[in-house]
This record gives sequence, C-alpha cells and structure tokens, in this order.
Amino acid sequence: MFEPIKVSLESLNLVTLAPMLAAVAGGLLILVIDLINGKLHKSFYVMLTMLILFIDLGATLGLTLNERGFFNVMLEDGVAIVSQLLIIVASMLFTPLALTSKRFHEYSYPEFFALFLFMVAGFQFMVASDNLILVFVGLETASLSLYTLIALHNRSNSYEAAVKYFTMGALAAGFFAMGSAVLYALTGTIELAQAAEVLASRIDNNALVLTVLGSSVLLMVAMAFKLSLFPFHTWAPDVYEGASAPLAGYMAIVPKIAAFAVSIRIFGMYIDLGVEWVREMILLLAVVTMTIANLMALVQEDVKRMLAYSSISHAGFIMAALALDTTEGAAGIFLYYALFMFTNLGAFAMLWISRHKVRRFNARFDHPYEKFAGLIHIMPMGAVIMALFMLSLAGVPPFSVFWGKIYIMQAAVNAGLVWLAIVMGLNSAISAYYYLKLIVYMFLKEPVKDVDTVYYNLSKPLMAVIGLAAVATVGAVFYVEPLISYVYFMISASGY
Amino acid sequence: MEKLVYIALFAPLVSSLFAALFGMMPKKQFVGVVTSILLGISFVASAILAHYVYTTEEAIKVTLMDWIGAGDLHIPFGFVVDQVSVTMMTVVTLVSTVVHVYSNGYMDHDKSFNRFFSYLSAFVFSMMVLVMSDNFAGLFIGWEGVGVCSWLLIGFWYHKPDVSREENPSISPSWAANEAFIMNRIADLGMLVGLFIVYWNTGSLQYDEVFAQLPHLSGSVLNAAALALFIGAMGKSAQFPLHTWLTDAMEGPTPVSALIHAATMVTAGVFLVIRANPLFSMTPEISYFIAVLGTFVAFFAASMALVNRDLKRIIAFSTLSQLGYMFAAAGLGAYWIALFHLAAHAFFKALLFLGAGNVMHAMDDELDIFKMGGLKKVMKWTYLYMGLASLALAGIPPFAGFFSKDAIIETAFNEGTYILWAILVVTAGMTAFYSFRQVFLTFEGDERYKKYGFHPHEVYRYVLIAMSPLAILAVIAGFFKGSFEAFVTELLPEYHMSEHTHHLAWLLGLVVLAFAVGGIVLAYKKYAKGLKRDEALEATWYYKLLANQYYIPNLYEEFISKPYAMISDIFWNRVDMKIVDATVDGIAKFLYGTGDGARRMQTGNLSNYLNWMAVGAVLLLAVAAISAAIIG
Amino acid sequence: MIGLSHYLIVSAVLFSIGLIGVLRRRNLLMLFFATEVMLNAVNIAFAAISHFYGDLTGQMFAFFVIAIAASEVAVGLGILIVLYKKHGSLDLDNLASMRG
Amino acid sequence: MDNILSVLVFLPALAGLLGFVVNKESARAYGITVAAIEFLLSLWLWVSFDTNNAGMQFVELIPLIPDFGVSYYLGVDGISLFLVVMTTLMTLIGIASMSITENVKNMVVTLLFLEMTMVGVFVALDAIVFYLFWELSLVPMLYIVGAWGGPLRVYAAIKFFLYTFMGSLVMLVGMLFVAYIYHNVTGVWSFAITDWYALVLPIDYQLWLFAAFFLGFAIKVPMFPFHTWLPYAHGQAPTIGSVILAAVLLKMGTYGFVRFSLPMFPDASVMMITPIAVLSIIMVIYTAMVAYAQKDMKQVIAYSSVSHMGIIMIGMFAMNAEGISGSVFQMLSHGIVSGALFMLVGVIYDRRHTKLMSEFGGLAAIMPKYALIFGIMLMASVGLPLTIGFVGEFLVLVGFYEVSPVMTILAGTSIIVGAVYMLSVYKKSFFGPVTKEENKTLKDLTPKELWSFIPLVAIVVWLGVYPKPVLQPIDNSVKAMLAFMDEKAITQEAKDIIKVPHVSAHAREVK
Repeated sequence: MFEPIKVSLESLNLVTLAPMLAAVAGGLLILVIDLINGKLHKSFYVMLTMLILFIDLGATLGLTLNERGFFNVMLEDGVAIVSQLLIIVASMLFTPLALTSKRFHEYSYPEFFALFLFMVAGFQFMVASDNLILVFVGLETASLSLYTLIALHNRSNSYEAAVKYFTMGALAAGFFAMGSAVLYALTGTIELAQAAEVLASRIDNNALVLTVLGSSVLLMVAMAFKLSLFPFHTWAPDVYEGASAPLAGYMAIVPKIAAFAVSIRIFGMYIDLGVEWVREMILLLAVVTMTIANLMALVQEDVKRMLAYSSISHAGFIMAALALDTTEGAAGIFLYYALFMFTNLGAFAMLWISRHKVRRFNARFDHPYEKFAGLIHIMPMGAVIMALFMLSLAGVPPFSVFWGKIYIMQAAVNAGLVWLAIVMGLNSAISAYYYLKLIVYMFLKEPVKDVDTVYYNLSKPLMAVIGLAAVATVGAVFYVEPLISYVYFMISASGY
Repeated sequence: MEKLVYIALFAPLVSSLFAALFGMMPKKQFVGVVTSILLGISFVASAILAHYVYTTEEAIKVTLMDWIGAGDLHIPFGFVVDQVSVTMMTVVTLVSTVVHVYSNGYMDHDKSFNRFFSYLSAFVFSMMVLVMSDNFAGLFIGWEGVGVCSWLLIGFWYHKPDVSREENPSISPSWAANEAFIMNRIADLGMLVGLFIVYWNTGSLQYDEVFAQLPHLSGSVLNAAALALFIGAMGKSAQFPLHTWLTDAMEGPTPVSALIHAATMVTAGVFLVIRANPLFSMTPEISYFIAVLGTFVAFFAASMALVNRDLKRIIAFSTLSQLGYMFAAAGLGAYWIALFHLAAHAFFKALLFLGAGNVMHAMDDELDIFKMGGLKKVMKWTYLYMGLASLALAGIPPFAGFFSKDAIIETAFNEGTYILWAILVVTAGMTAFYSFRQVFLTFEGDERYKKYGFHPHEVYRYVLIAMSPLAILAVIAGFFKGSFEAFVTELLPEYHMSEHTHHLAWLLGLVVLAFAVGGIVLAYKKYAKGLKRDEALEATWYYKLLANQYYIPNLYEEFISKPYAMISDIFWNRVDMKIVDATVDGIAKFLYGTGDGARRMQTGNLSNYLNWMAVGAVLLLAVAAISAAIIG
Repeated sequence: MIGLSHYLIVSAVLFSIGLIGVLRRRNLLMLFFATEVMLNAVNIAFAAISHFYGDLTGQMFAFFVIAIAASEVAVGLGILIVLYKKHGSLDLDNLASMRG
Repeated sequence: MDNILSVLVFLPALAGLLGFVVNKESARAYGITVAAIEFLLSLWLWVSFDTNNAGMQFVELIPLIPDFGVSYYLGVDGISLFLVVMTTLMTLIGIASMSITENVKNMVVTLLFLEMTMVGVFVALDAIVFYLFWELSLVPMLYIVGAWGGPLRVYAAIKFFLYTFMGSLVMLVGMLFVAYIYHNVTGVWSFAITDWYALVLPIDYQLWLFAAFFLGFAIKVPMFPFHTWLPYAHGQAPTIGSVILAAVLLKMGTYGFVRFSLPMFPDASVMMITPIAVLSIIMVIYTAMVAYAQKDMKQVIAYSSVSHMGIIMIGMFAMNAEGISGSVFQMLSHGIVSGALFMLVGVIYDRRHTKLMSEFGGLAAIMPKYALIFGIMLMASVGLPLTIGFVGEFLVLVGFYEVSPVMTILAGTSIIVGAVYMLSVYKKSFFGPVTKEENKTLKDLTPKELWSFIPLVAIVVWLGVYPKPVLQPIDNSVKAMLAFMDEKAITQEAKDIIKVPHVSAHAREVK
C-alpha cells in the first residue's frame, strides 16, 4: 500500500508561490467579474490589473532571498527576484497603455487582462525555478497567452503574426522538451542544481560528449528563439509589426528577461562546468545577432519594424554578457533590461499614440518614417521625447541605455574579451544610424501631409507613462548607482 | 636716449595707425603731411642716436617687454642701437622720409591716398623692428612685417585685372603681390629653420648670447645654421633662384619700388648676413657660397637688364645686380664694405626710382623706354637726378657708387678669387651700359612719345626738392667712406686690403673705371641719337633669352605653379573624394548593402523561417562540435 | 532485448520525422500535427529514460508535455480558425504579407 | 565660489531649458545675455585662477556611481582654462553675430546646450563624465547642421555624427579597459583621470590603449585620413555651426590627446611620434593643397582647418614644453582665427547666397572694412608675427625641431602652402576688377557685424603681441605634465625624448 502522503504546509513554503498566485488569482477574478457584469469599461480592468500587479510586486518584494519551496521546485534566488521585479514593473508600465483615447478591439475583452495576468504568472514561474518542468510549463503558459494577446489585436497582420509566432514557438517548445530529455538522459534529473552535480562527475567522459552537445544545442535553440537571436529571430520583426505597439514593446522586454533568467541558469551551468563550446556558441550568436540585426534595421522603412530589429540587436548585445559567465555579466543583463525597459516601452508607446485605424501614409506600414516627418512642428514635446528615446537606444550618454551598455562592455573587458567590447562599440555606432534617421525625419524634414493626428491616441494615462519613461531615461544617472548595487547584490547572492 | 629709441621706432607705427584711421575715406592731404612729419621725427631721432653712438661708441639696449615664453625659450621685445643698426635706421628713415614726401605728390590723384600712407608707414615700422631688434625672433617679426607690407603695397592697385604674361610679364599687381609673398615665405622657412638650429644649440635667440656660444658649436651645426639663415636672406634679397618676384614687384606704385624694392627691404638679407657676421665668418664654405652666388646674381641680373625695355624693370634688375655685389662683399668677409654699399646704394637707387616715378607720372604710367626719348626738354631736373644716380650706379668717381663698388671689386681681387673679380668687373661695365641706355633712351634723342600722344610735364617743385637730399647723398656719400669704416668697424670685423692689393689699387680702379666708361660710351653711341632698333639682334636666341629673363618665370609656371595646381586638383578630386571619402562612404554603403541583402532572408514565409531555425540548429551544432574538437 | 538506446533511437527518428514535417509541410494544420509528433517523440524519450533511471520525474515531464501539447492545440486551432475565416486558406505560402 | 565650474557647465543648460519659455522675438537677446553672463563667469574663473599653480584648480568631486567608479569630477588647469574661456567667448560672439532668421529660438536653445557640453568636456576630470559631454556635444551639432544647413545637410549631419560616434565608442572601450586595469592594480573602481595618471602601464597595453584613444580623438581632430566628414559638415553647416565646430569642437580632439594620451601613455606616445608626425605632415601639406583646389570659399577654410590642426598635432608630440605649449596655444589661436574666418564667409554668404569664389572679385573696393578684417584674419591664419597665429605655430615648430629637423621642415611648409591657398582666396575674392553686377551694390559690414569682429581682431593682435598672460599658465601646466610624464615613462627611449625644462618660467624674467 502506498503510504499516505504527508506534506506539511510549512515545508511547502507557499510564500515562494505567492507572487504567481496573486497574478493567477487576479486573472481568475477578472474572469469571474466579467461573468457577473459584462458591461464594465476597460478602465476598470486596467486599474484592477494594476492593483493585482501591485500586490504581485509586493509579494515579490516580500520574498526571502534564496528560498526554495513547493517540493523544492520553486527557487526564489536573486535572479528570480530581480527578473520578477522587472517583469512586474514592465507589466505595470504596459497596462495603462490600454487607456487610449480611441477604442481598440482587444481591450474590450476582459479576457485580455486575464490572459495578460496569466502570462505574467507564466513568466514568473519560468524564472523562479530551476526545475525544467516548471520552466517549461511557465514558458508555455506565458507563450500561449501571448499568442492569444497578439491575435486579439484583430488585424489580418495580427493573425499572421500570431500564427508565425505560434508555429515557431511550438517548434522551439519541441526543441526545449527534447533538450530537457537529453539532459535528463545524461544526468537522470531535471533539476539544474542536481544536474550540475551529476554532470560535474561525468563531464570528462568522452562518450558523453555527444549528449552534452545535444542537450546544450537543443536548449540553446529553444532559448535563442525566445531571445530572438539570429537566425532564430525571423519571427520577431513580423510579430512586432503585427502586434499592437505596446505589446511589441512589451515583447521586446519581458519574455526576454524571463528567457535570460532561464539561460543564465542553464548555460551558466554548462560554462561553469567548463564546457567552452557553449560560451563559443553564445558569443557567436551574440555577435552575429547584434551585427546582422543592426544591418537589417538600417534598411527598414517602418519605425516599428526598425525598433523590432533594434531590440533584436539589443538582445544580441545582452547575450554577449551571458557568455561572460561572471557576476558582472549576469548583473549586466538585468541592469541593461531595467534601463532599456523604460526607453523601449516609451518608444513603442510613442508609436502607440500615433496609431491610426487606417494606414494613412503607406499601404503596408502603420509607422513609416514619413509619418514622423516634421514632428517637431506638429508636436514639439513629443518629438523631443522620442528623440531622447532614440538617443538613449543609440547609447548616447547620459541616457539610460548608455549605462547598461558601458556596464556590459566593462564586464566584457573585465572578462578579457576586449574584442567583444569593441564589436559592441562598433555596433552601437552602426545602430546610431537608424535611430538618427528617425530624429532626422522628426527634426529636419518638413511634414509630408497635413497631419492633424499624429497624436491620435494620446490620453492622460499615456502621457503619464511616456513622461515617466522619459524621466527614467533622462535621469538614469541618478538611479544607476542604487540599481547597480541592488542587482549586483542579488545576483552575487544567488551564486552567479 | 631710450626715449629716442622708442621715438625712432614707434613714430612710424603712430604714423601708420593715424593714416589707417582715414584709410577708407577719400583723400585727406593732411594725412600725407602728418605721416611725413612723423617719419621726419623718426629720422631725426635716428640721426641723434647715430650721433650718440658715433660719439660715445657704445650701444644702447632696451627691452620693452616679454613676448613669447614657453619651455626654455624666452623671447623679449628687445632693441639694440649699435653701429650697424643705427646705420640702417638712419638710412631707412631718411629714404622713407623722402619717399613719404615724394608720395604726397606722386599719389596726389589716387583715391586710396590715405591707405597708401598707412601701408608705407607700417612698412617703415616693420623695417625698424627688423634692424633694431636684439634677437633673431624680433628680426623675424620685422622680416615678416615688411613682407606683408610689401604684399600690400605691390598689390596696392589690386583692382587691375590679370592679363596674359605676354601683355604684362607680371600679370597683375595682385598676382605679383602674391608671388612676392609666397616666394618670401619659401625663404622664410629656411630662416625659421635657422632660428631653430640656433635656439636648440645655443639655448637662446638673443644675438649676444648666441654669438657668445658660437665657438662651442660644431662645424656642421654652424654650417647648417648659416646656410638656413642665408636661405632666408636669399628670399628677401631676391637672390637666384628666388629672384623673380622682385621685377614683378614693380607693379606697385613707384615710391614703393624706391623704398621697399630698392633701398630698404631687399637689403634686409644683406643686413642679416652682416648682423650675423660672427656666424658667417666662422663658416668659410657658406660664406664663399654666398660670395659666388652674389657674383653670379650680379652678372645674371645685369645681363637681363641689358635688353629690357621697361623703365622700372631695368632699375629692378640693377637692384638685383647690386644686391649681388653686396652679398659678394659680405661673403668675402668685407662686411663693412657690404654695409657701405648698402647705404650708398639705398641713396642712389631710391633716387633713380623716384626719378623713374617722375617720368612715369609725366608719361601717364607708360613704362616702355622705346616710347620715350627726348624728355630732357620738359624734365630737366629729373634728367639731372637720374643722370646723377646713374653715374653713381655706374661707379663713376666721385659719386657714391664708385667708392663702394670699387671696394667690393677690390675685395674680390684681394681674396684671390680672380674669377669673381673678373665677373664683377665685367658686370660693372654692363651696369654702366644698361643704366645709360635707359637714361639716353628716356631723355635724349628723338621725341618718340609725341607719336603716342603723351604730354609730359615736370613734377611738383616740392617733390623735386624732397628728392634733393638723396641726390646730394648720391654725390657725396663716397667721401665719408673712411669715417664710416671707422664707425662701423667698432662692431663689424675690420677688413684690410693686403699689401699687394694696396699696391695695385689704382690699377684695379682704373680697370673698373675703364669698363664703366666703356659701357657709358657704348650706350651713348647706340642710343643717344635716338632709337635704332636692330631687328636682327632682337631675333637672336640670346637676345630673346635675356628679354624673357632666361625663361625662368615661364619655367616656374610650367614646372611649379601649374603642377602644384594640378596635383592639388588631383588630391581633391581623385584622392580626397574618390579614395579617402569614398572609402568611408564605401564602408557605409557596404554595411547598408549587407543589410539589404540580409533582409532578403526575411521572406515573410513561415516555412522559410522554420527552415532558418533548423539551419541555425545545425549550424550551432557544427560550431559546438568544431569548437569542442578544437578546445577539447 | 530492447534497451534504452532503441527507445532513444525511435524517439530521435520520430523527432526527426516531426522536424522534417515542420520544415516541409505547407498546410498549417499539418504543421501543427508535425509539432505534436515531435513532442510525442520527446515523451517516448522521457518515459524510456525514466524507466532506465527508475526515476519518476521523466514520466512527470511527459505528462506535462502532453498537457501542454493539448493546450497548444487548443490555442493553435483557435488562431487557425480565425485565420481561416479571414484568409479562407491554411496554406502558409499565402501568409507572407509581412516581410523585409 | 568654489563650484564655479559646475555653474559654468550647467548655467547654459538650465538657461537652455528655460529658453523654451522665452518669447520668440526675445530669444536672440536672451541667448546673447546668457552667453555674455557665461563669458563673464569664465573671465572670473580666469581672474581667480592661480596662474602659478600648475595643478588642477576649482576641483569638485562628488561620487556619482561609486560601485562603478564614476564620479562627478571637475577641475581646470592651465591647459583647459583657456579652452573654456575661448568656448564661452566664441559662443557669445557666435550668437551675437548670428544671421539666422528662422527658428531663432530653437537655435539659441541648441547653442546653449552645445555650450554646456563643450565647457563640460574641457572641465571634466572623470573619463565617463568627459565621455558623456563628448558624445552629447554631437547632438546639438547634428541639429544645427541638419536643420539650418545647405542642400546636403542631412547627409553631412549624419556623417558627422556617425563618424565621430564610431570613433569615440572605440575610445570608450579603451577607457573601460583602463578602468579595468586600475581596478586590477588598486582594487578600486575609478574613472578619475587624475587617478589614471598614476597608472604605469606596460608597453603593449599602452600601445593598444593609445590606439583606442587615438581613434576617438583623431576622428574629432580630424586627422588624415579621418577628415572627410569635416568638409561636408562645414560646407553644409550654417555660419554659426561652422564657427563653433571649427573653433571649439575640433579642439576637443586635440585636447583629448593632451589630457589623456600623453600623460597616460608616455611611452606609447613617444613611440608614436613618427607615425603621428607623418600623418600630421600629410594633413599639413595634403589638405593645404586640397584647400588650394577648392572653388568654394568656405571649403577652403574648412580644409585649412585640417591643415592647421596638423600643426597642433605635431606640436603635441614634440614632447617638450615649447612644442606642447605652442600646440595648446595654437588651439586657441586656431579657434579664434578660423571662427572669425567662418564668420567672415558667413557675412558674404548672407549677402550673396553663394560662397563660390568665382562669383566674387574686387570686393576690396566695395567692402573695404570687410576686406580689412578678412585680411587681418588671413594674416593671422598664415601665421604672421605679432598676430595670434604666429606664436603657436612658431613654438610648435621650434619644439618639434628638437625631435626631427626633417619633419619640422616638412611641417614648416605650412607657412608656404598656407600662404598659397589663403592668398589665392584673397586674390580671387577681393582683388581684381569687380566683374559681377550684383557685387557692385554689396553693403559693407553692418555695425552689428563689425562689433562682433572687433573683439576677435583685438584678441588676435593682443595675444600676438603679448601672449604671456595666456601662454604662461599653459606653459606651467605643460611643464608639470612633462615632468610627470618623464617620471612615469618606463622606457629609456621615452625618458630621453621627453624633455623636462630645467629653467622655471620666472628664472628669466625681463632683466
């Protein structure tokens, strides 16, 4: 007979689950409320979502560092906490962007917000575990919600985007699962901490090289897909183009933070074990990604698509930090995202406020460069802020992204990879071109049409979000110090 | 006495600034008067200083203030009034004063009257700085200053258009001005290098400190310094091969030619050699080179003067030739004789130029002596002046030129450089010939000008009076040779003829005199009765060669100016645009093109995307496998 | 005797079949099926390895994979239906309005 | 006022922000007033500067990102002091003489921001702060060229931005590497330049770092062959843009060499003397010839800038006080003179809307005042003694002569080739008959224009005749730097070449 399973509540340590639970419960709550009263305005749900995220944030902040829980599958280490915080803050920035002055299809469904919260929970699961099952489940939860959110935008492009993302995502999921299987075959466990121990004893066994190779490559493909690294990035521009601007901006940050957290755990393990080729692979991916994406961004005609390539390039940049496998490198990843988050969301929000129901400038694109021609005359403040975002993305000091860039470049130098730092520098220079192109259009060209409506969607909440992003972008120099010390402390505390 | 030094120095500056105040206004007669008076004051001060130095035999040194101080280099604005500089000061201010007064008449109708005086006085100031400075850097200030003033004054009539070289060998005043400036700059680089050598080897640029250090320096350093400084001198004194600018400089108003391009500025090179005599006397090879070059230029310039038809150019060539004499003397170590000839030459050459100015004035700026003739009837005084000056130039006793030039030729003999001596003697004959060819063609013979419709007239009386000091000096300056020698050899090394030479002195003098008189007689025979053109002679290659200045200007144009312009153009259009800039743009275009190529992988087709993923996976596997194989 | 390696080879072959299906198929529905094949290949591997180690985690993973595969199909089919309504076809070659 | 540097840096920025509020019509007056206040403040800085102290003064140090070693660290010494004063002066004169009529307010605001970045670069003593201002200065310039420029303005602006941005990113990597080494040696993160000075680096590190910094600075200078952005930028920029660009922005590059490369990498600098001198000589001669081939007056001045920067560069690598002091002085001189020349070209452009020399001729007769001032600046540009241009050029050549006579002679041809193109400009534009009908009615300088030139002319003459007030503080700091470099150098070769002056500045005062 089976023994009755006795699990004490303390040993479960449910606190470690509290943040995700808050999000999941919140999502369910929204669904229930919708059942009770289906006529509530989107602003209600937006605010409710914000509150739920706030609780989530509180729960995350309340976590004790390096605690395990729930049958030891939860791991709330520094990486987990920092990435959860970033995910939640980014979500909180994203949510109010629903409050546009014009109506959009997706926000009329309360399910949108529920799915959104499920997605957040999914990402949180993903980062807060070193158990590959949970990572996989979190990944899929978040991804499936995300596909749906994209499709909800209700444009033919959105469906196309959703399908592309979905299909490739499914393939990546296959790779991930297979990779996990190989790792499992190799070590007999799917908990990374234990796997590392087992691997350490077997790593010198030449017969197993193929297996190590297989597991790392399969997992790498899956992660590279999530991180949109070349040549697994192909979905990204199309999906960004098809998705609504805020969601595109969001996608450039949150899923990648989550994927990086997982990557740190997985590939950090390999590199720590002395599997040098993983480092080589990462470096190669990073360099190729940042370069090719940059070059492709050069030739784009649409700002949103350009920003899509630019965020691919940024991901490549950050990927390089992963290869370093130093505390600074890992801290650099989160620092970079923390700084990049505001600027990037701000930039996409600027696109969002200029979104029209019908395309006025170009048959295909919503945000061709021409649309922003002469913006300085139409909307001076908007042009200046957008220019700030662009300069920040280009890495012009003292704006936020610059600090992330030099931190990672410094980390690369410290790790002895000066050439990498130079490649990063040169790529930043190339990238400056396409950011400048937008500035040139905004400041140095005359408006093409008499455009009453560049700021079509503008509303107070959007202004607030953009204003906040702008302040965070400009004033980065004042909060970089605490940010660095916090992130660095958290990362080093979790042993990376 | 210090005050006098400053008065002598700054009166011209004040004069220049005063005139500059009215520089853009229509003619103001008082500007000419005031500047002339200020120059006169400067002359008086110089003369008093000369007397003071003569009587007390001591130099006056003043330091105005620091100029440049960096590292170990310290250059003050320091001035010294000693035997050499005071001679120069007196000569310069005297000629300047005369020229200023003269210009009142000459520039009477020019609308830029005030501006002219401003430039002219500025020149005098620069020249004073040049001669009075107690260090090489100060000398260089003056050196460049006179260069700029010369540029301004040659190009004074800047509004004249460029014409072809056939029409006017100088092309245009502005062209000539630029040519003069740039050629001088080439030499100035040599001068600068000389300064650098001096500075790094002696640690100073002060004359006294530098000269005190000289014995401690190696021969090669001394040679290098002497050569570099002499290159500087070659430019300012228009020695071959940097001589072409001087004749072109005749585009400037004639008073300018008299002051700058005959009496003062062009002698700056000679002055430099005299000033730096301790250096040059320690470098016999360089000194000998100077002498040889000087002799060559004396002959070379005289040869070109033989056939020239341009009134002012003939005088310019003669200036060049006389500068050659001075360098010959200085190169042979007879510094005081060089200085003496410099002073004497200043007087009679200025006089000659001013006379030429009178002629030009009378002939509506016509310069072709073939179109003149018989002017003596209307321009008696000018004829007298120019005749006197030419006699002095030709070296006929008892005029100034005889004493100074004869001494130089004697020096050449004394040094045993008989070839130089012979050339100089022949040149003396040529000098006499071309001087009087010019005088006779201008003033004697048939009145050819009538054919061209000129109505010549004598210039203002006060102008003629103003010229008289020069005329007097041209006549009598030679008599002071002995006292001059005693005066300047306080500072300069003495130079005595050997016993042997001394014995032959009368014979040597006679030979020179014979050549000179022969030249005059020849000129008289050919030209005094009127112009008979010898077509056959004019068609010969050597006549053409001389008339075209040995084709040197053309040579410079073909082999320097034009290639320079061409290479510049190639550098710009081919190298800078097509290579350097195109490389930069090429990199950008390459990146852009790569982007354009790379975006083609983004077909939009999901199936391709999925294939890319698979390809990526395979590639990753390959990379991992390869690096695993390599790293192990 | 059928050992672990046989299972793994079957799994690898299935995975490859799935992968090739994903790469070659032009119909979106077929493509989805191909991904399902891949996931099931993983399940075989997990089950076999789990048995080999005598450890249940692999089987747990397999169950999760099955669950996820199911939800993937649910979401995927949902999207496909909307797409089909818009486009009237499930051929992915028609699905290339965004490119470059 | 100990924090005068902060005030100097941020006053223009604050004024720029507030400037958005100022009414359009009053914007110009506002700009002039602010620039004047800033200029007076910088004069005060000069007055209260202790000229006998060769070290850093008015130092402000506030840790900004201690974990990363970045601090807000400002200070001036003799080398940077006058660059600051020149910056404020040229900004003031630039705004005062500005002839732009469109969007004056935007221009004023942009210029004020630009002024902040320029002053910031010269007073920053923390590498990151320096870099920050360095990069930020690109943005206003981009806008100035791009918004008010000629037909190719966008191309020119982007080329300028990207080219310099590219170089400085490589330099940034160099900075990060220095910080890394500093951390390895001391265990502390620091980006303070004064801390870095204490680092004694092995030769190969020095060489690599020198190369990294070189790229950043050389593009800015701009050195051959990285100079091609400059003619475009100048050709397209409005007058005010060219003035600031030539007067101040280029100096940032050469200043970088004095501030970073020389004291930090003395051995590498000594080893690099010959390559740099060769490049500089190419700059001097080649660009002078290119300038001679130009048809556009402004392009001549633009290329002449490159040529003159060659002189500055070569002086910097003379490794003796004469050369380096001369080089720093020449920075000021070139700033004033080329700024003035660009303003002069702007004057004629405002009247005729062309800069082609073939369109002019005989202007001296029509615009005598203009011709006079142009002539003075021309003479200063070709280095006539008693103008500001001579002092620096002379010292540079004196200094480098000790290193290599032959190369000095080659570089010295600058006085010849410089005269060639400048005189040719003057001849083509000002001399000769007036051929074009439209030129006959041109107005001479207006009082406004005249008054913006008079201070520059005064400075040109004053510092030409009596450079001591400026030269002496520069010289003191340079001597201190040389002594320090000599002490720090690790190779015997470097110790031999770096010449420490043994006589102090006061030892040989006027007797």
